[in-house]
Amino acid sequence: MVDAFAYVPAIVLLPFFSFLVALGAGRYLPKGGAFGGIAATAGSFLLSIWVAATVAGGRAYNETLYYWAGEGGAGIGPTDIELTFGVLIDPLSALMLVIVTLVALLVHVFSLGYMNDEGETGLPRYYAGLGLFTASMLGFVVADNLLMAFMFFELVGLCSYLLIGFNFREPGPPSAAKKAFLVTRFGDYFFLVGVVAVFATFGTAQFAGPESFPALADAALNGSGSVAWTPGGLELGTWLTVVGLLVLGGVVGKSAQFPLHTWLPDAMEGPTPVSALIHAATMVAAGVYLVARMYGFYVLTPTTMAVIAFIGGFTALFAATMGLVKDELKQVLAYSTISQYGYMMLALGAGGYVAAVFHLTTHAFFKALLFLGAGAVIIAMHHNEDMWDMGGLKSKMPVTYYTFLAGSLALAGIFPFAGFWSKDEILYEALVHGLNDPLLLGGYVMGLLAVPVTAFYTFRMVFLTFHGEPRSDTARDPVPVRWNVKGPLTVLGSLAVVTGFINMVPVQKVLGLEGIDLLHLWLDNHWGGIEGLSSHHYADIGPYSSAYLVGGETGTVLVGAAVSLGLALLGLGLAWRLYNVASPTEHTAKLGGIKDVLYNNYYLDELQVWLAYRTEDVAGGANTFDQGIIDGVVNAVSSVSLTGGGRIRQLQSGVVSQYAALLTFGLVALLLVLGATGGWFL
Amino acid sequence: MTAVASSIPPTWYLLLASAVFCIGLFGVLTRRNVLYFLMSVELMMNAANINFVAFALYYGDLTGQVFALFVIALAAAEVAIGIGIILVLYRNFGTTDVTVPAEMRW
Amino acid sequence: MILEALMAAAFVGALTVFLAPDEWAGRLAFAISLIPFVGSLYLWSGFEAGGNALLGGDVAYATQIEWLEVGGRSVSWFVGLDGISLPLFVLTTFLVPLAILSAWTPVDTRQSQFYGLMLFMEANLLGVFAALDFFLWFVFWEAVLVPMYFLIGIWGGPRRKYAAIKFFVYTNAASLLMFIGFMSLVFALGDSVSSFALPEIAQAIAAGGLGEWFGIAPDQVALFAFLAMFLGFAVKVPIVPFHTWLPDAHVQAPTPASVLLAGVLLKMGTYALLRFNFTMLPNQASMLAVPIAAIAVISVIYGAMLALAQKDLKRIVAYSSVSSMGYVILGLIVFTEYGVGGATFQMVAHGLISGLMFMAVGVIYNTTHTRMVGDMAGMADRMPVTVGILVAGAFGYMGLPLMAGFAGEFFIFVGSLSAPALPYAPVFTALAMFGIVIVAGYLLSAMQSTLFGPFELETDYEVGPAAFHDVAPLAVLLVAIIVLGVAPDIFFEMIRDAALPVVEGVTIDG
Amino acid sequence: MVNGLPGVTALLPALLLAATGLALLLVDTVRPDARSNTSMAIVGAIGSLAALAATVWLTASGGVSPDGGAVSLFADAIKVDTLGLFFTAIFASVTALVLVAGHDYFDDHTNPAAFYSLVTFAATGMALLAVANSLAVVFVALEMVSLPSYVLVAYLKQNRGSVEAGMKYFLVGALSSAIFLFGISLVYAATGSLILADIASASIEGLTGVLGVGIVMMIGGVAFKTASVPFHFWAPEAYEGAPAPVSAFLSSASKAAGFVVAFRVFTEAFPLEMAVSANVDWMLAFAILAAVTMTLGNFAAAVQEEVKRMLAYSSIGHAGYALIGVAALTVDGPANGTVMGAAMAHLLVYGFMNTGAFLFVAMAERWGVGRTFADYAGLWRRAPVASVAMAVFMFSLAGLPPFAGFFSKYFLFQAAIDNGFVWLAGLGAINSVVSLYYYSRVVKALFLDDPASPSALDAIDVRPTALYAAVVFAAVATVLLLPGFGPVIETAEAAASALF
Repeated sequence: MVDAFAYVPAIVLLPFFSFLVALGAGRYLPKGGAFGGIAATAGSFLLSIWVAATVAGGRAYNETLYYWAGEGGAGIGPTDIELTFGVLIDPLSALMLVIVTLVALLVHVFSLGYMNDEGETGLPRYYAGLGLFTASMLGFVVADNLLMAFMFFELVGLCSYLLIGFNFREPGPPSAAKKAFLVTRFGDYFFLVGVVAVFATFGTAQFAGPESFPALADAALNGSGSVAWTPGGLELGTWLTVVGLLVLGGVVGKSAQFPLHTWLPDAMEGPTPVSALIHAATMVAAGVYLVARMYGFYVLTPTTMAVIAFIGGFTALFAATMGLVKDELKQVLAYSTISQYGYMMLALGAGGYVAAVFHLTTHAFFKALLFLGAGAVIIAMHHNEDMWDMGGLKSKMPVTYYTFLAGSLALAGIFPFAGFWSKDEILYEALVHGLNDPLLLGGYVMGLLAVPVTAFYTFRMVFLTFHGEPRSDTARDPVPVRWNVKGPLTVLGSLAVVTGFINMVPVQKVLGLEGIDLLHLWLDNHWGGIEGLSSHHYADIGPYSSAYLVGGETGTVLVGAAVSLGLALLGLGLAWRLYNVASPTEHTAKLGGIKDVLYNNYYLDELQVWLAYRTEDVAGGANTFDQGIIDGVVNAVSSVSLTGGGRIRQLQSGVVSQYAALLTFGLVALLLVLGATGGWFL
Repeated sequence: MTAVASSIPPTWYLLLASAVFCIGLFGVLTRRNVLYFLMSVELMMNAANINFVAFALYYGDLTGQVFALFVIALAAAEVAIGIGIILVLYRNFGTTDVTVPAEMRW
Repeated sequence: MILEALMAAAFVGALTVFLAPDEWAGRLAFAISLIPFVGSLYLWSGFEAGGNALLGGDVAYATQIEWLEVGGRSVSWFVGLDGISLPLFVLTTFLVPLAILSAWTPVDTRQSQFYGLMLFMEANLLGVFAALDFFLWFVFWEAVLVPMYFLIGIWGGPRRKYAAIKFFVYTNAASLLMFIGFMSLVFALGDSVSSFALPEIAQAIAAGGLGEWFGIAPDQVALFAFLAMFLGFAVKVPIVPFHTWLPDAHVQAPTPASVLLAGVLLKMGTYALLRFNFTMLPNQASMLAVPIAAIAVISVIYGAMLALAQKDLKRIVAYSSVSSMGYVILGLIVFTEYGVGGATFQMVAHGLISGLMFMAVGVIYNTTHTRMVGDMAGMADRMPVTVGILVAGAFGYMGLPLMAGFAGEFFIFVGSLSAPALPYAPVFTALAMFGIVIVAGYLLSAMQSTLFGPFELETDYEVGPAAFHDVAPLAVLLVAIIVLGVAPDIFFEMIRDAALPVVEGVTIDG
Repeated sequence: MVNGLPGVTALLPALLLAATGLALLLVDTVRPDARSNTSMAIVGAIGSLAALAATVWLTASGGVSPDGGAVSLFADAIKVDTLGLFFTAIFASVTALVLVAGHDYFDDHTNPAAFYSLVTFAATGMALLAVANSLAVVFVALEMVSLPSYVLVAYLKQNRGSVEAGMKYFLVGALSSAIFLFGISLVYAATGSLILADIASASIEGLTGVLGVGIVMMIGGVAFKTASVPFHFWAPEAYEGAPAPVSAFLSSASKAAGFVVAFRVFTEAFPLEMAVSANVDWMLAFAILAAVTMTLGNFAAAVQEEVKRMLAYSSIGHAGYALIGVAALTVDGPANGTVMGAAMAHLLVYGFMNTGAFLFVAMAERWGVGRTFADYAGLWRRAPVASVAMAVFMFSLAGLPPFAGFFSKYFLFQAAIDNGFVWLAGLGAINSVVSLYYYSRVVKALFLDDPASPSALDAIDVRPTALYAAVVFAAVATVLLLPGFGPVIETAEAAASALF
């Protein structure tokens, strides 16, 4: 049979070709090359399915395909390293491939409705951007080593810049694009240092295999191996922690974790489908995926794990609170994204590898759904995003409403929607591991507190948008949306409902049913995978041990689930009370001073802007110094010489008898010098 | 005569010549009239001649004396040229003061 | 003899163009400049020399003809290429035709002279990279100044005369210092060398031929020579604090001259540093590793900060060149295969990228007649293609992966982080790497305010897209940058090969 | 080497020049009217070129002596060797250039005749000086050079500048030659001989002081001819006031004549060993002079407004460079021959580039454009060829490739470094940076600046063909001497090494 893995590069290249086509010939194609993009992503999707099937068939793939540089090994002092491109297909990447290609496909389709209805000019540019974006993300997913991952990571950043700044003729988007790239760049700086450090330390950056850097690190830590280099007598564990944190910098940037989350809400300046792509499946997911990808390295260093967990938990709560008071539809969703990725980080930090991937999956679907739904609403509202101008759309656009509702329930974590299962498992993992680890427990608490907040702002959004009386003319008579919008919504809506069932761990635990935790089995190489990349392996080398509340495992499961569900419902109920009325009003005033703080996102943007300005001041100072002092010296040298020349020429007085005198004087002086040195007159 | 000349130690000739030379130099430095300037230079040259003649005698070879004659001839030629230049100088500047023509300087 | 043929083509071409009428001087010059380019591609295709020409490796396409003898040492016409000089040779022949194309629009006076000077400069630049005899090299090295002086001084901006003379005198002063340093080195070798051929001298030094020189110990002589040469080349590179001629020269120079100035002339400095200081006196270099690395890091950060403060697009790119050259110095001083190789690769990469940037800015300037950030906005609206390429180039400058700049910088970083020859290497590397954030900062801000947003520009004419022959060179450069970024090994392979002997030359104590 | 010829054949160049001078007088007497200008120019040029040819022939054929070495004539009073021939070549070429240029320069002059004969006689004196082996001959030849020069400088009788220049040149010259003469007399007093070799071999008991004073005074005489500090004062005025071709002649040929004295007399009569053993360190004296001279010349040149006066100071600066040839010497130093040879080569190259530069100024004076830098603005529009030639001279003087001045200067420096005189080379480097500044000012004026007014250059109506020819020829020589530098430097080095 033909080997699916041989076609993995095609998965990446198809969207890339669509990028080239749209860029080169887009303006001659119908819809600016949209169909090329759709075809390409569809192709990639099918191939991904096939690849996933092959993996399910018990095979995996880890090949170096291309020597980028240093073939045969170029020296960096003691170590020889090669810089390569390769493909790593294991359950994780196979799953991610499916998710990314699917969401990308749906976004392409949706764009037909969203963009073209706008009578947008730069369509070729748009679809080229989408194509490149998808291609970069897929390249990142299949990357078999850290360097390749970093490269595509950066390309993803570039694409986000291009797409967020798509409407460059307005002042807003370019600025948002710049911010997005700069803030993530700041994170990527640490990431890059980390990559270089990995090369310097292990001489390789492979993710998988006996010679991979997680394996080497593991060996070195338990003494059965050694690393090529650690800086200045630094103890190995410490150094590995540092490396891990450095790489984490990139993750924090891309996955919009605190404190580098500020770019994401601004990124809403981009077209809504792009937001869907960025938040659901690509850019923001990339960070979390990276941690999952090199999880075997992170679990070796407890400190890093704790930091990840804490950042995650904190971000989850922190972002959720900001989502409470936003007025624009997409703003709310933006903060919900930050918050949800916080959950995933919490899971990873808490040792809940499967839980994180699970939430990544479910979130990909319901968040894409929510964004596309929002997109549909925005189409209907003539690109007005203010929820206070909406209301009552429920009856006008039922499809959108019910799908959106499904997504919201998932996001809020209401049983039995997808979000419930994944979020519940995250909290469960954090709890059972956290009982022995106070820092982790803190993360769990914050995660738990975020649950009701999430539910509240989610349904505040739903109610304000769809329920009550229309609060504007456009809301009374919205633009109808067509199949190309409804189609994707339906698909994602159904997924948002069912995805949860692929991993019903609580049910399994409670009822003792075996084999319904499909995702666990999948990620545990139950059907096949690569040695050392299984969730069990991670658990074995990981730092955590489990502890349970009353009633042992089952009891803990039930308690945890009950608590989180209860809190979710609490938030939902509050939202219902406040906003599910004919003509809802602002209740934010009740928050008093906190309201302003929340509106202004805890003044973190101001802080970063302030930092930027201070940097510019320093630069200005440097410039003055450069022009004044350094260049001043250079020019001073010349002017000094010229003045010197001016002095010298004064000798030439023009009077010949003075010449005679000077000449005689000079001769006598010469006589004296030589006489003195030669000692004649003795 | 020869006896007399040779009875005088050469050092004295040196001193004499140096004295004459210095007188000439003094004239050069102090006199502003170009003619005096010229004469002073002649004096300096003749100081050299004294040396040549004296030490020709001292060493007993004729080169010095012959050369002295050459020098005298050259000095004459120099004066001739000098006078010519002084003439055009006087035509253009109406003076023989060496310090007056100082239009070109620095 | 093929090297000679290529240089002769450029030189004779220069004379021809001088005499050609202005109407078709530009096209003629372009056509002629293609000859060296094609030729250099042929050289490249047939290149299989291994090792470093100075340290006993093969010398490809070599010719050595005795020229004259002075003081018992012979000066000869000695040219040849190795893995380090070939890429730069190709870079030169590649950039010149594009630079000539980019001159068609802006240069409208004294054209035959302009293009003649361009070709004359190319001939000398090729000589600089090909020459393997000191005096021959020095002839070309100095001769480059003359055409550049005229290019800046005649076709430059308002303060062109000041800039031209500053560039002229400053760099010449540096060369003299370098000359003295090198000569003292040669004479300290005494009778162990019988010529000024660089390979002979380099190998004599490596063999410990340095002797006492007028009572000065060999180490002192070597140290003095190293410092003198380093300072001399530092001006050319330029390294902070010897950089102030650069912004003036760049801002005043016409676009094509800027392209060659940033693209090739700066590389002369780093190339010479590699050939002389780091190849001939590796141990002095590693003795001074920490201060040199410090200067490199300062150049990176300080240059970037200066760029951040500029309002003139050309000044921004000029200062960022200072920043990029800092990386090169860092790569050289760490004495690892990736470091030195990456530095050399970065020379080529930066040559292409800065060339692209200057060209693109020039194309915009042709239509806007201003380069000030405040004076224009939303250019993307009117010149989409140019702006698109400019943006791509800017990302290349920021070190976007799969573009040449990233390859060069990444090699340098990989090579330098764990470099045994450089104490505190991780600190220096990490500091230098922060440059990639600042560079993103100023380039993105500049682009945001000039290229994007609503279109604004005070003109009395319609602002439209640029002509084909303006955009074509940009596109070609961009392609080259991407190709080099995707497949760096097409150069890096041979560079590594030539860099390895240099690395092995250093003895690391402890 | 050429057999079967009388030894006096070795003097052929000098004799040819003398004959030319007489022939010119003849032409002048036969046709006393001023229109003999052209014919005299032709005769003079032919004569000097013949002398040049003879010199080259003698050098190439290895002289007329059976052993191919030096030829001694008139009881060792004259010694024809490669050194002498090398310098004779310089004198002859410069003379030819100047005579050709003079044709156009004195085109409208009432009586150009004397100019040609005076130049030729001065050249004869130089040729003699180049081969003088006795202090007597040296002094006589020196006067043979000086006396016509005085007249030449003051040649424009109605021109106050020219006359003032002549006066100053003459007075300083007379004083200097008197000092030089007295110096000779003291040396004679101390050693009892005028033949260089005998002076070297003479025993000086207790007369060190006398000898020393004598030597220093002779240094003074040399310094005058070479326009070095402190005897340089005449130079700026003389070069500025004199007719430009004369300035070219003085600053190139006459300067070289001074150096031939320095090179031959000091190394032959007072060899390094003797100088050291007798504590008469004339190398140190020359080192001091070199340092001061190059610095003064270049820095003063940097602040001039008039091109001609700038060139005058620059020629002082170059005298400083060339003095390195007699300064950077040490007892059996590794590069004595090299450094002096490099200085000789520099003088040869300088002969072309500096003469050319002054002749360009002559052309400007002929055109009647002003004398300052500003007046030269935009000259390339009206005279592109000449301007390019001038640029060549300027860059070559500044020591930039691809012109001969590059090699001559850098070989000089490297030889000095080889002999351990890094400080001299360093000073020279600093100076040549300064010089680059003021030379490039000329180029800037010619090519970069725009004329003050569109009509500023309308003065240029005449096309002085002969001047053009001379300038272009000098430029071509300046360029070609870079690739063809080998024979020059090797001959010079050989000639110089023979002195040690």
